Amino acid sequence: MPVMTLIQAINAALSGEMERNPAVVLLGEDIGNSGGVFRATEGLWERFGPERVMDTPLAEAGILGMAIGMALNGLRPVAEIQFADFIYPAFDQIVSELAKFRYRSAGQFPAPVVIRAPSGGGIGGGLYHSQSPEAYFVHTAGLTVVMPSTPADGKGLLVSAMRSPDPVIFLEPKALYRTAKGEVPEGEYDVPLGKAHTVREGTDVSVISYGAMVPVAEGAAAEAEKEGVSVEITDLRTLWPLDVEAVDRSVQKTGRAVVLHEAPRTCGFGAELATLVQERSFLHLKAPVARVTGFDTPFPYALEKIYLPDVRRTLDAVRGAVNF
Amino acid sequence: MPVMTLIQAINAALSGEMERNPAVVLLGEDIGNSGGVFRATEGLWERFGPERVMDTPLAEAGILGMAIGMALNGLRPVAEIQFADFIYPAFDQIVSELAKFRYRSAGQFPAPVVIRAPSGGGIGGGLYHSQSPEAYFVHTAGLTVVMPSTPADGKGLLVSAMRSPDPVIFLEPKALYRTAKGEVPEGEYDVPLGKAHTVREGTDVSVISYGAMVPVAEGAAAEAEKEGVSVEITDLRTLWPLDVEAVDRSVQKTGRAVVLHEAPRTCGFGAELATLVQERSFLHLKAPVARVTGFDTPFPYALEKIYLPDVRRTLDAVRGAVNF
Amino acid sequence: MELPLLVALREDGSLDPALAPALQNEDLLVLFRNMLLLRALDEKAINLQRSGRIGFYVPCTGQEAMEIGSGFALKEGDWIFPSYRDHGVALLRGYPLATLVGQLFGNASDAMKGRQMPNHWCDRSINLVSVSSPVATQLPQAVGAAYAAKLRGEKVAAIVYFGDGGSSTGAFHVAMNFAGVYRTPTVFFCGNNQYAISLPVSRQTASDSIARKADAYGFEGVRVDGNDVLAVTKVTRDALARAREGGGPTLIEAVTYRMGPHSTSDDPTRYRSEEEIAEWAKRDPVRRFTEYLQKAGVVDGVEAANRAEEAREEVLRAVKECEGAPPVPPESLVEDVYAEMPWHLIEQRKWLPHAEE
Amino acid sequence: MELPLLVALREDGSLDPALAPALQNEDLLVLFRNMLLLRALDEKAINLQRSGRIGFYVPCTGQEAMEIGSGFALKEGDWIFPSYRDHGVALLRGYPLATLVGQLFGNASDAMKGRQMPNHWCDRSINLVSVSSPVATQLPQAVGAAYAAKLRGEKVAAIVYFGDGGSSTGAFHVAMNFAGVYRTPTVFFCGNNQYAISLPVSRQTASDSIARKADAYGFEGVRVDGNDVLAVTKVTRDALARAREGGGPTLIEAVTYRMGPHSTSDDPTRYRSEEEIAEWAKRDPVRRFTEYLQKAGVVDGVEAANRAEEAREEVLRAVKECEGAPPVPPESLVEDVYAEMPWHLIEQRKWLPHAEE
Ligand SMILES: Cc1ncc(C[n+]2csc(CCOP(=O)(O)OP(=O)(O)O)c2C)c(N)n1
Ligand SMILES: Cc1ncc(C[n+]2csc(CCOP(=O)(O)OP(=O)(O)O)c2C)c(N)n1
Ligand SMILES: [Mg+2]
Ligand SMILES: [Mg+2]
Repeated sequence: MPVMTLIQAINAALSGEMERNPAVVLLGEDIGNSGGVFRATEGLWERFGPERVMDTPLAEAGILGMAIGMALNGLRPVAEIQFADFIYPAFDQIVSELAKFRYRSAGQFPAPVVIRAPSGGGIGGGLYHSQSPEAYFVHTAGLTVVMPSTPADGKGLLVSAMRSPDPVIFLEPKALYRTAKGEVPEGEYDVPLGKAHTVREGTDVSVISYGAMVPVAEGAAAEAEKEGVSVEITDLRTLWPLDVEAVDRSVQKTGRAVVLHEAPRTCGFGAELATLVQERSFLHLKAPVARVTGFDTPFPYALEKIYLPDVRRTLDAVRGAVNF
Repeated sequence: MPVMTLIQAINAALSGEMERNPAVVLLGEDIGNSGGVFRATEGLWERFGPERVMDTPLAEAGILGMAIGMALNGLRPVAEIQFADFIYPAFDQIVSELAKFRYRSAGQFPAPVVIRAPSGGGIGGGLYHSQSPEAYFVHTAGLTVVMPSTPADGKGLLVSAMRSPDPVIFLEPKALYRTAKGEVPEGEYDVPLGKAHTVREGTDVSVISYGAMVPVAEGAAAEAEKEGVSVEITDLRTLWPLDVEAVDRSVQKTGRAVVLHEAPRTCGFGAELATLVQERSFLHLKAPVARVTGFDTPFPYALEKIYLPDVRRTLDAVRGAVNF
Repeated sequence: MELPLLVALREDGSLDPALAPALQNEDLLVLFRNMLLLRALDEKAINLQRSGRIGFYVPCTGQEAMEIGSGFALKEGDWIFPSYRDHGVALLRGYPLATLVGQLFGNASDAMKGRQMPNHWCDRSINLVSVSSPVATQLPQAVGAAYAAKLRGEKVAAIVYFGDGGSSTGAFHVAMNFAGVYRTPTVFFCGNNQYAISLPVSRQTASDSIARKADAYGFEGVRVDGNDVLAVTKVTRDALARAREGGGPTLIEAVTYRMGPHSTSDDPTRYRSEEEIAEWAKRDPVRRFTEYLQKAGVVDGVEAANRAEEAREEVLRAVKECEGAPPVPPESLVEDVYAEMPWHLIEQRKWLPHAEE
Repeated sequence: MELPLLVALREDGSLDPALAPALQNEDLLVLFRNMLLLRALDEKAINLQRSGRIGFYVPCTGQEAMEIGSGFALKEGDWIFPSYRDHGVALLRGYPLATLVGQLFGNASDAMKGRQMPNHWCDRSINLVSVSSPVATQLPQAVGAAYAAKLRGEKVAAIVYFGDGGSSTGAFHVAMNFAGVYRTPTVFFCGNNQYAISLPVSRQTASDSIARKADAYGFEGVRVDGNDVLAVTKVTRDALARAREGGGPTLIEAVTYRMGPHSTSDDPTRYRSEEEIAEWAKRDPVRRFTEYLQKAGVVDGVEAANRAEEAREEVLRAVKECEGAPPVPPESLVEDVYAEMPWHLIEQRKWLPHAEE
C-alpha cells in the first residue's frame, strides 16, 4: 500500500470517485487551475475539465445553493469551502435548505451534497482560519458530520460521503493535512460512515475524540501509561449520527470518560458526548465525564498553542478521572 | 402595577428606552408603519419617526451588518429578525463579526447590538416559523443569550440588554406573546442579565428551563405534587453567561435534575446544562440528568403538538429521576 | 433610461402583434381555465382559513396572469423553483388540484405528510421543487439545477420565482452572478407585486426597476406587464427558449399587484390606501383576460360565467375530498430526516404519545 | 456601453486638468512619501515572512496609488472600513508605522494583543475599524456607521474597501442596496486588482465592470485608473464630498493590479503569465508617480532615490522597535470576550500553562 499524506488521500478519493461516477462535480474557490489553497484538488481540473472542477466566484452561499440545485437534479456535487471559517455565508443554505430538503418534501427531494471544509487550528491562522464549527452542524437535524484523523480514513470516509444518500459535512483537520502520513489502500476503498475506530485499547479511562485531537490523545495515553494508567482511545470518525455503541462499550468498560476536542467548550460536541455518556452509563461512571476543549473565546493568533488542547491538559483530565 | 402581555411589555421596554436614550434605534422588516408582524413595535414609528424606527429591505445580513456599524459609531441599535428562523442569512455577521469585534480589536471596538427574534413553536408555523436556535449562539463565544418567560422579565431583561456593553441575542418565546400576562412595573425597570429566577421551590427534582417551557415545567410540577414529588423550577432567563450558581444550588439541594427545552436535543443547550451539572455536582446526583427536548428533526407543521415537550413528557422525566 | 414595460393586451382591448404569443383558441382556454381555478382556489382557501378549517394561506389574487402565463411557457422536463405564492405554476403544470388542496389541510391527504405550512408544495414527477419559507433561497438552487441539465446536454431550463423583496437578498445576488458567469439556462422570474409584506418596492431598492439589476450580471433583464397573461407567456417563452439553446439566463420582472393580503396573517389596511387598491383593481388580470376573450369571440359572457362557476365547483370537490382525511400518523414525525432512520431517532420514537400504550 | 476609465496622469506624463485634484507640492510629497513607505513596508514584511520572523503577510504592491490617493481624500472624523490589503490608508491616516509593524509580530508590541493574523489592524482613535478576514463583511457595517453619523447630523463619511472578489458576496449586495435606500454617506471603494486569489475578474462576474453594478442600486459608479494616485485622489474626494453633503453613496472601482502574490501563502505562477505581469509592471504606480514628480520638478532623481531609501530605513527602525518585544501574556487569551470576564472564563483561566505554578 502506498504511503500518503492526508491531503493526498483526499485527492485520491476525489479523483477515484470522479473517475467512477460522472455525476460527481467539484466546485469551490480556487480549486481549479490553482488546485485549491491546500492543493486538495491538484491535477483534477486538468484531468476532468473546468465543467466538473469549477472555480467559483467568491460566494459561499452561491456555492452551496448551486450545489443543492445540482444534487436535486442528479449530480453528486462536492463543494469545497476554502476554510471552515468561511462557511457562515452559506449557513442559511445549509441549515434551512440542505438539511431539511428530504424532510420537508417527504422524501421526494433528497439533496446529497458533500461539503468539504478544512477545519481546526494549528497553522497560525488566527480567528478566521482555525475554527472548528462541528457543533453547529451536529445540532442541525438531517446532516451527517464526518471528520477523519488518518489518511486511510480520509480516503475511505470521503468516498462513503460521496455515496451517501444524505448531505455530509466533511471536516478535514488541516493541521494533519501534511503531518498525518500512513498507508492508504489503492483503488476503490471506503470506510463506512457511522462507525468509530478504537485507536488504542485500555482499561482505566476512555478518551473520546476525533480529527486533529486524536494524535494528542495518543500522546497523553503514552504518558499515562508511564504512570500506570491504561487509556482507551476512540476516534469517532463520524461525529453524527454517532457510533453510540462504541462509546457505550468503551465507557462501560473503563468507567471513566474524557472527551477531547479543539472547538470551544460551551455547547460544543463534547457537551453532547458527556451528556450521552451520563445518560446511558450513569451507574458505570466512577468519575464525572471530563471535557478537554478549546477555550470559549475566538481563536487567537499568537496564543494558538495555548488555546489548543495538548498532552498536558489531556493528561490532567485523565489523571483527574482516575483520582476522582 | 399594570397587567400586560409579553408583547406589550416588550413594546414598553423599547419605547421607554428610546425615550430615555436618543442613541437607541430600531431596525427590521415591517417594524415601521405596520408595527411589526407581532406588533412589538406598534406606535413607535409614529412616535420616534422613520429614522429611528427603520423599515428595512428584505435582507437580514444587511440588517445585522448595518446594526454593527451603527453600534461601532455610537448608536444602540435593536435589530428585529422577523422570525428567529430567518436569522441564518445574518449568521456570518453575528458569528464572524458581532461576537468577535471586541476581542479582535483588543477592546477598541465593542459592538453592543441587541438582536430581538421571536423564537420557538406553538403557533402552527411549521419548519420555518418555529425554530429555537439558541444553541448556535450559546456556542458562539462573545454573545449574551437571553430569553424571558414573563412580561415583567420581558421588559426588565430587554432594558438591560439595551444597556449591556456586549451584544445580546434576545429570544422572545412567541407562543407566550399574548398568552403570558402579568404585572409589569411601570417606568424605568430592569432585570439584571445573568441572574436566574427560582419560579418554584422544591426538594426532590430540579427542573431547569427557560422561555415557553417554563409554563410546561409548572404544569408538570403541579402534577408531580399530586404524586408527592416536590419539584423546584429554575427559569434561567439569561442562558449564557449562565447563572451557574443558581443551577448548582438547586441541583445540589435536590440531587436530581431535568433540563427542559423545545430546541432539538442533540448538541442543544440542554447538553451543556446536563454536562455542567454532572461536572459540578457529580457526587450529589442520585440519577442521571434527564433531558426533555424537541425532536432531532426539522420542526413539523401538523405534528407540532407532539414535537413540543409537554407536561406528559416532562412528568415522565421527573418520575424517571425519582425512580431511578 | 427606464426600461420599457412590455404589454401585449393593450388598454383598448387590442393586441400588440409583436408581443402576442402564437396561441390557438384551445391554448387561450387553458390559460383561462387555470386563471379561474387559481382565483377560485384563493377565494375558497381564504374562507377555509377564516373559518378555522386550515391554518394559514397565501393568496396570489391579482397575480394570476404572471403565474399562468409563465407556467404555460414551460415545457416538460423544465425545472420549477417556486416561492410560497406560486401555486399557479403548479396548477398549470398539472399538479392535481386535490393534492394541492390536501397540502393545505396537512392531513393524510397531504403528499408531503403535513410537514410544512400551507402553500409549501412540491412534486418530484414534474420537477416542481419543494418550496421553503425563507425568501430567495431557491435562487442559487435553480442555477445549480440548470447547470446540471446543461452539463448532461439536456435542452431544458430552470425557472425560479421570487418577489420584489427577494431581490434584496444576498441569495439573489449570488444566484444572478453565478448564472451570468456559467451562462446557465436559468430564468429568474420576479413577481414584483409592489410590496414585501408592508414595504413598498420604492423603499425596497433605490433602483428604478428590478429588471435593470440584470445589467450588473452581464445578461438581459426585461420588464413585462405582469397582469397581461399574453405578454407574460411571450416573454417567458422567449427567455426559456434562449436558455434551452445555450443563450444563458434572463431576468424577467413581471410588474403586478397583490390585490389581497400578504397572507391570512396580514392586515394590508395598515400600509396601503383604498385608492391604490382601487387603481390596481382596474387592471385585474382575470377580468382583463375575460374581457379580451369575449372581445376576441373565444367565449361569450355566459360561457365565461359558467367556466368561473365550474372552477369554483372543482375547488369545492377537491376540498371535500381532502378535508375528511385522517391526521398524519405521529410516527411520520421522525421519518425522512435521513434516508435510513438512525439510532437516535429510533430512540426518540419512544417519546411519541402512542408509544406509551 | 462601457463605463469610461478616468485618468489624470496621462501616459505621456501630462495631466488632464479636469481630473487632477488641486494639490500643493507639499501634498504631492505626502502622497509620495506614503507610497514609498508602503512599498518599503511590503518589501521588508515579505522578507520577514520568508525568513520566518513573522507568520504571514498580505502585500499591496502595485496598489499603492489607490491606497494612498483614497486615503489622502479622507478627512478627520471619516470612518474607514479596510480589508486586509489596505494598510496604505492606515499609514496615510497617521497610523504609526511601529504600531502597524507591531501587529505583524503579534507580540507585546501589537496594540491588538496578538489576537489576529498580520494585516488585521485597527485604531479607534482614527475610526479605522478592525479588519476581519471574511471577505466583504465590512460593507454593510460601513453603511451603518455612515447612517449613525448622518442621524446625528455630522458631516462625515464612511469609506469601505474591498476587492473584485468581494463584489460577488451577498454582503456587497445588501450593503449597496441599503446604502441606496437610506442614501447613507458611504463610499464603496473596490480595488479591482484583477484577481481574487487565482480567479481572474473575468470569471468573477459576467459584468463588463464592477462600477456598473452601482446602477442596480440607484446611485453612481465610477471607474478610475487605480494606478494613478492623482485621479484616485480626485474621484474619492468628490465622492466623499458628495456623501458628506447628503448626496448619498458612490461606488468607485479602482482598476489596478496586484503585482505580488495574494499573500505570502500564495504562488501566483500557478495562475498567471509572465507577459501579463510584465505588461502591468509598466504601469507600476510608484514609478509612474515618481516620473511625474520629476517631470513636474517637484523632486529630482537623487531626491526621489533618497526618499525611497529613507522610507526603507524608517521601516527598518520600526521593525527593530517591535521585533524584540516579549510575547503576549497568556492571560490575554481570555480577556475582551465580554466587557467583564464571566465565571466560565475565570474558570478557563486555570487551563493556562502558567496557572499550574
Ligand atoms: C429570509 C426571510 N426573511 C424574512 C421573511 C419573512 N417574510 C416572509 S414573506 C416576506 C416578504 C416577501 O416579499 P416579496 O419577496 O416581495 O414576495 P411577495 O410576498 O410579495 O410575493 C417576508 C419579509 C422570510 N420568509 N424569509
Ligand atoms: C467569505 C470568504 N471566503 C473566502 C475567503 C478566502 N479568501 C481570502 S482573500 C480571497 C480573495 C479575495 O479577492 P478580492 O476580493 O478580489 O480581494 P484581493 O485579495 O484581490 O484584494 C479569498 C477567496 C475569505 N477570506 N472569506
Ligand atoms: Mg412582493
Ligand atoms: Mg482582487
